[in-house]
Amino acid sequence: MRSAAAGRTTKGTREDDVRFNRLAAASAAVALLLAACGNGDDDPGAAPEETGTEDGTEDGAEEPAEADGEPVKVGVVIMTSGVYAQLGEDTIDGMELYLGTVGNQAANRPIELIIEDETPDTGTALERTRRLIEAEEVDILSGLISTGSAYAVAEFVSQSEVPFVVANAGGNDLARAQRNDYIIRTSFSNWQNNYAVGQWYYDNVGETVALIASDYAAGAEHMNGFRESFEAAGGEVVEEVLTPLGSTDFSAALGRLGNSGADGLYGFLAGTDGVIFVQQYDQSGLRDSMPLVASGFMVEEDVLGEIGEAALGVRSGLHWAYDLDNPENQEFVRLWEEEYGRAPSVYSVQGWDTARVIVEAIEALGGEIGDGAAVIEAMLGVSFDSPRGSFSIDPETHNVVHHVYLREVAEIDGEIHNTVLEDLGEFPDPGA
Amino acid sequence: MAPLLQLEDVSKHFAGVVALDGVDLRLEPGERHAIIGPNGAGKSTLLKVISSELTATRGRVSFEGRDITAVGPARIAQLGISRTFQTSGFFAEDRVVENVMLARLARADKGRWQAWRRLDRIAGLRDRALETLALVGLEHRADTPAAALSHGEHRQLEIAMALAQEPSVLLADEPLAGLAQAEREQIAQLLRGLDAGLTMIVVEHDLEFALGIADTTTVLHLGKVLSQGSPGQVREDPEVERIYTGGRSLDEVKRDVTETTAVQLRVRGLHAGYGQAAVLHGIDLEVGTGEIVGLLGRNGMGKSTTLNCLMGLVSATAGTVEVDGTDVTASGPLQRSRSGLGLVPQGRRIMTDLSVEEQLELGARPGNWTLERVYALFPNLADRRKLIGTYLSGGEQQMLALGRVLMRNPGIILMDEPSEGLSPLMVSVVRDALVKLSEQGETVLLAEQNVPMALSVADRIYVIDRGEIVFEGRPFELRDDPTLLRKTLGV
Amino acid sequence: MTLYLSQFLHAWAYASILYLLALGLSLTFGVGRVLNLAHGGFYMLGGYLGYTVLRQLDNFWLAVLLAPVGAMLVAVVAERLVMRRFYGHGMELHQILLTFGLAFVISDGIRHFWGARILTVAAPALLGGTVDLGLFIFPRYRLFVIVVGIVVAVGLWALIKYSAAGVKIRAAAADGEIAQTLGVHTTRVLATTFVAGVGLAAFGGVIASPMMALAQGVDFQMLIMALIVVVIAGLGKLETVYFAALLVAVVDIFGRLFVPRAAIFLVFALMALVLAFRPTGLFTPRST
Amino acid sequence: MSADAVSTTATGVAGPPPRRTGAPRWLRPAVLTLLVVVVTVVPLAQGGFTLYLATESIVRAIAAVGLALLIAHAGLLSLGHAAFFGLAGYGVALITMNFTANPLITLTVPVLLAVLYAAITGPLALRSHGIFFVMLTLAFAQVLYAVAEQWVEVTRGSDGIAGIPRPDWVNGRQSFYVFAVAVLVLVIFLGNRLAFAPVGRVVAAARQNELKAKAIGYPIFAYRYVVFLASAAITGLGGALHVHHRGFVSPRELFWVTSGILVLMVLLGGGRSLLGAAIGAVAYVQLESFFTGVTELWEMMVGLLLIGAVLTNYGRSIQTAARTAWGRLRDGGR
Repeated sequence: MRSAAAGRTTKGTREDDVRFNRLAAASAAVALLLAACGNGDDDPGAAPEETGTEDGTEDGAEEPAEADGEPVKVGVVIMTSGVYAQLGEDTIDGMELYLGTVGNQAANRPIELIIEDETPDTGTALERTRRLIEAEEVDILSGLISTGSAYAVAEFVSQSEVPFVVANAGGNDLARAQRNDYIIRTSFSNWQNNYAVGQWYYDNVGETVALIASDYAAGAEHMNGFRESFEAAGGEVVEEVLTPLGSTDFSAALGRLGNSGADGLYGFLAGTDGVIFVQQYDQSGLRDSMPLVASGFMVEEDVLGEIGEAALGVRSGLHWAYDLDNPENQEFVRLWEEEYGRAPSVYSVQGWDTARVIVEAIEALGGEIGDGAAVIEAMLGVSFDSPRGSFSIDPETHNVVHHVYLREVAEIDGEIHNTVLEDLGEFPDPGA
Repeated sequence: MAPLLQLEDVSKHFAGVVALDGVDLRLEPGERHAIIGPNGAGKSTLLKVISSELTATRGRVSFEGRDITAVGPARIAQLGISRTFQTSGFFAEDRVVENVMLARLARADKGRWQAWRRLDRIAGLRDRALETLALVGLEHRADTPAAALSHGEHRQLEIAMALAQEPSVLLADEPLAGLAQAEREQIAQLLRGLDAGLTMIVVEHDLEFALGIADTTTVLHLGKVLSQGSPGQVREDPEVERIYTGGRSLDEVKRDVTETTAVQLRVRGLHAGYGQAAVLHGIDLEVGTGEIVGLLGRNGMGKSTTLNCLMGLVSATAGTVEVDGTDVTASGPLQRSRSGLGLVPQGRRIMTDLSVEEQLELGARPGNWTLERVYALFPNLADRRKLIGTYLSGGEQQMLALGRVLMRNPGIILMDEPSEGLSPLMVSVVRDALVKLSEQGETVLLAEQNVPMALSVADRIYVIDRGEIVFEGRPFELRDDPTLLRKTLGV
Repeated sequence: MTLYLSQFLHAWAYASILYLLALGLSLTFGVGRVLNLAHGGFYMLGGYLGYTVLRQLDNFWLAVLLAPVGAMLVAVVAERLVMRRFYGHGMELHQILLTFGLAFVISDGIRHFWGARILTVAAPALLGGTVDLGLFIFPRYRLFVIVVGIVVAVGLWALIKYSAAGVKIRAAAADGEIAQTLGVHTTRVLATTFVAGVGLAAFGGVIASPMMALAQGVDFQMLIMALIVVVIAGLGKLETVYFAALLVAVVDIFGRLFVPRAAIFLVFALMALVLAFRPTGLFTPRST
Repeated sequence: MSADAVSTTATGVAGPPPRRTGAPRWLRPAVLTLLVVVVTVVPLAQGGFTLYLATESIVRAIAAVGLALLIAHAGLLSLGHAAFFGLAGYGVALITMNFTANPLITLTVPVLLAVLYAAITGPLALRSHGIFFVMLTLAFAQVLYAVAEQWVEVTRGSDGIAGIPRPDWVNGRQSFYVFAVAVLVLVIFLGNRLAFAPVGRVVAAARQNELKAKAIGYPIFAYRYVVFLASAAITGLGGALHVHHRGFVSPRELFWVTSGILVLMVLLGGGRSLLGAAIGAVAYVQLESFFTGVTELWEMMVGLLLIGAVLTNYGRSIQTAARTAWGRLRDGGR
């Protein structure tokens, strides 16, 4: 697929013999099934035989793999396909970029990434996670773009007591109701970045706002994070539009927003929806009367290219920006661009930080990572200066504490990027 | 006391077409009734109305005094009226005995909703089914899949299924249609031999058989009851003669056919059929340039199959078809139509959504037949050129069907039952058109059951009976041989 | 009031896209009795091909021209290799399964070649921006789309009604067998309409791309909408498709305006009702 | 037609399987019991991910068997069985989260839900034939999908409901697996009882010749309705266990792709028998878990499998099923 990390190749071979057996098994199953429908008996009970035989072969083959304990196996369940494949790719590249800087090892133990496709389907994500933990027996688990999947995986992970570093999924509950002893989050909580913007909007845009969000949990969390601080500041929400995920036509929504007569718009729409929305917003002519302020992900580097000119002038709050002015970031951007020849995104940074947290925790434990709880303890202790500024994990919520920046989409020497307008300060998630 | 089955002023209309018109019928218990009449007389429609597969547009059907006009087929069977189908009605995948078991179970008051015990484990069911099979002489085939039976055996199976329901009335729809001679005898035997107490309605083209088995008879013509009475009376009735022979016997067109015309269509040992049912058992015939050749025969004897097979719509299982000396046996309808064959199909098959003119021009090929000349031949079409074809009357549709073939300037025109379901007037119109064609020197193979009509225009005649050519000769030879007429054509 | 007006225009533009999509679907079914579940896939393929052409040659009109051609090539292959064996009666359910499989293949193929990234296409310069319609301002491109829809509708209607090809198509649809005996190459007509249908879908895809971004899942999403339109119009009927598309679009857009969550539900309910009580289509009298 | 009919009868679907020459009567039952035992024991011995995948296979096999009952015997192709699968799933989720985790409830009520939905939509769908039946079932499933996506308060929208508490009898993965196998065996057994009892034979007869089936006095609609409900119930049961097994549910369970995959499972199994469908399902889950590992083009694989299944006229039987289904349409449509 792309630049092969030492880790992934080994994983390749290991996977292969498992695969092979499974292939054999599968084909056996098919053969058997062909035979079966040849004489189409309907006697009950013979069906399950398939499972038995082929799972037998498969697992039998895995026994020898268990023996070696040397390399640290880090399982990464993340989108490598589907709409959010780009997010996954940036995250992985970010991790590998950092690991590269420390020679793919920590406390003299080689670090081996085993990557599984999260896919938009939570069921698959859960299945892959199980495979990593039960078949690959990874020491540390990381990744997860989708909050839905994160929630689904959380319960199972805590049973198996494998430390789990969430590299993106921002659902608030991971730091609150679903807060979990074996899980930390290095990315953000949906509440964090939006809460930060509410006050700023009131001071700089206007006293009324029309909200728009994708109609799903995260959408609501983004919207409400903003609403909380905005209303606290004395602002008024005059219109609120929820659009189904995967909408391709926002003319109806824009119609209502336009009619609301608010001073401006604040919104979060996921993935495709965001791209389409910003473009149609641009076409709708609302731009002049109603400036758009967005949750940072809606205009992040991964989609910016596609939105194009239409995004210019859109302001948003996020915990990182391309031209963020600190030495770590400049170093990071330089490394990234010469490694991958494209602009990094906030997901790259999250990948980088995630890897760094893992490495430093292993270092802190001197490589003794047998006890999941201990690993999590070590991670809570980690803090450093990240491309996103000061970085630490709140021991209460297990959620990252970082600065949020107000950015504006602008043209930086011919390319469209987010440029920092203002540092809104440091924001932890309040937790439950 | 009320009759077992009674029809009062029953009429059925399909989108304007009157299939049945004020039919009355009384059946006493044990009576055996035959319904006869030429094609399009509405015989099958009548059965469908009685078995409630179709609902009468007007009138009332009553059974044992209670109205069953619109109770639906399932209920009818429940009441004890069973029916055999014109085309095979059985469950191909199931074994013979199971077909009968299902039929029997349908009338059983309990067990039809069994969801636990296997069908073949239901006490006594199989034995009773085997008994019924024995009645029709199929017991030895009990465990073969129904699909594997021969055509004749399928009929036996169907009758067995009907009998298994212990019906009080049995409706037999053309039980002999498409059977080979030996099979016909067998089925006829079987039906005659049935329990005398069983009330029966038989629809059949084979007059001998129908009149032979029946106590009473109804003659239908164009949906109306022409006459009712004993077979004897019907035999003598000149009216019946007339409708079978299509009205005033038309005066023959005197033409001297030059014996030495090149053979344009040559058919050798043609075999064909549908699935299990072999219909053609080796047809040989020739059509010379400029000839009008009549292919006569009763229904289900293979006239249409022959023509469809010549056109390539039905594929031949054996034999060859040559057009102008080139073998076209292997080619499909498209190629054949290009090599000069043109079909005026049975039932016209006029296309929906195409105007008259569009249908005429659809396949137009340069030649001496042009739009103008077709319109000249059929003025009605000229008046209705912009009308959608299916809105035309039956006669006009026939003209259109012929016209669109003429526009292709075909070498040979295959005409399938052009007079079917037309009023005597229209028949003569069609016939006059044929005369004009022959004057134009067109080559025509005309399949007809309207004997006089065919005799009056044809230069030569083939008579097809049960898939074989049983007579070849000049019209007068046939006309002067009443025994042959009656035997092969049932007139 | 102006809101409703502008919303109606938007609905109309949306309807025009749906129309292009549904038209091909209905055509293929009307003539070949093929219910092409891969139609959405071809729509999407058109969009992506258009995107590539635009990137390579930087000419929107070339994209509009070439993308359908590309998609039709794929269709020809599919038709030759697969569909052709399954024309005629008794094959409808096969067709459904085949095209269903084809849909999977196309959508995954697209993901493979173009990646999962969201792609967008800019409207050509002279159609970009907005026009002031007095009461409200409206994207110029969407007006263009409405016009395209009307042009295609009229054009195709004329083609079917008056051209020789149109007559052949209707003949093949009415009675393929007899059409053959009258010298119409039915199989070729079926193949051509199948491919033409795909062409229309792909065309719709390119035309739509400046309006809606290109992304995974659009294919099934649009297919469902098109299915609904076709069903409401009456399977295989061409005259009514345009109005059905308009109806669906209006229900959808205004549904989203007032009851955003129930919108999809409304549309489906509409289809279910039509299917259940007027299977021959909303605009056609009950056939006896 | 007849040719196929013969061949399919040769597959023994239409009647008791043809005697294999020389095979002693006791052999087959013996072998079967042996297999069941093996199947139950081996994954248990392996445990871990194997057991997980095995359970997944079995549970989805149950759902496939439900659909097979409809396709194989009634000859009705439903592209909307995801409705029953997912509806029951959501039932489990909502009940366990809000009311009780008592298996008696969490297994029965959801199935009842599925049956209820079938009871409502069935009459509408069964009114129509062939393509229309396919599209109606599809539509009704998509309606539920839309609801699940939109009604965020209850269904949590596209995130789905995660972290569904799993009662002990589920959490003990071994016990749950054994339970699932037992259910599958039971379902295939009961399904076949139904299929080869008069009710099943009548719908099968109607599949071959609806007109005749009516003419000999069977109220076909009613019979089809019954089988439709049974089919929905079984698929629902599968869906319920599926959610018990995974501990979460999402709208995807209601998406038509899910329906399509169910159909594929049945086709992979030859499209003519419940046992076949079960095997097809197991094979599918294995194939998926294999292919998704080696290639990102899994959906393409699914598509090619579907096409292949039809092209190669897989087990030949699909063809007759589809054809007779359509043939019925043409006769009945008049």
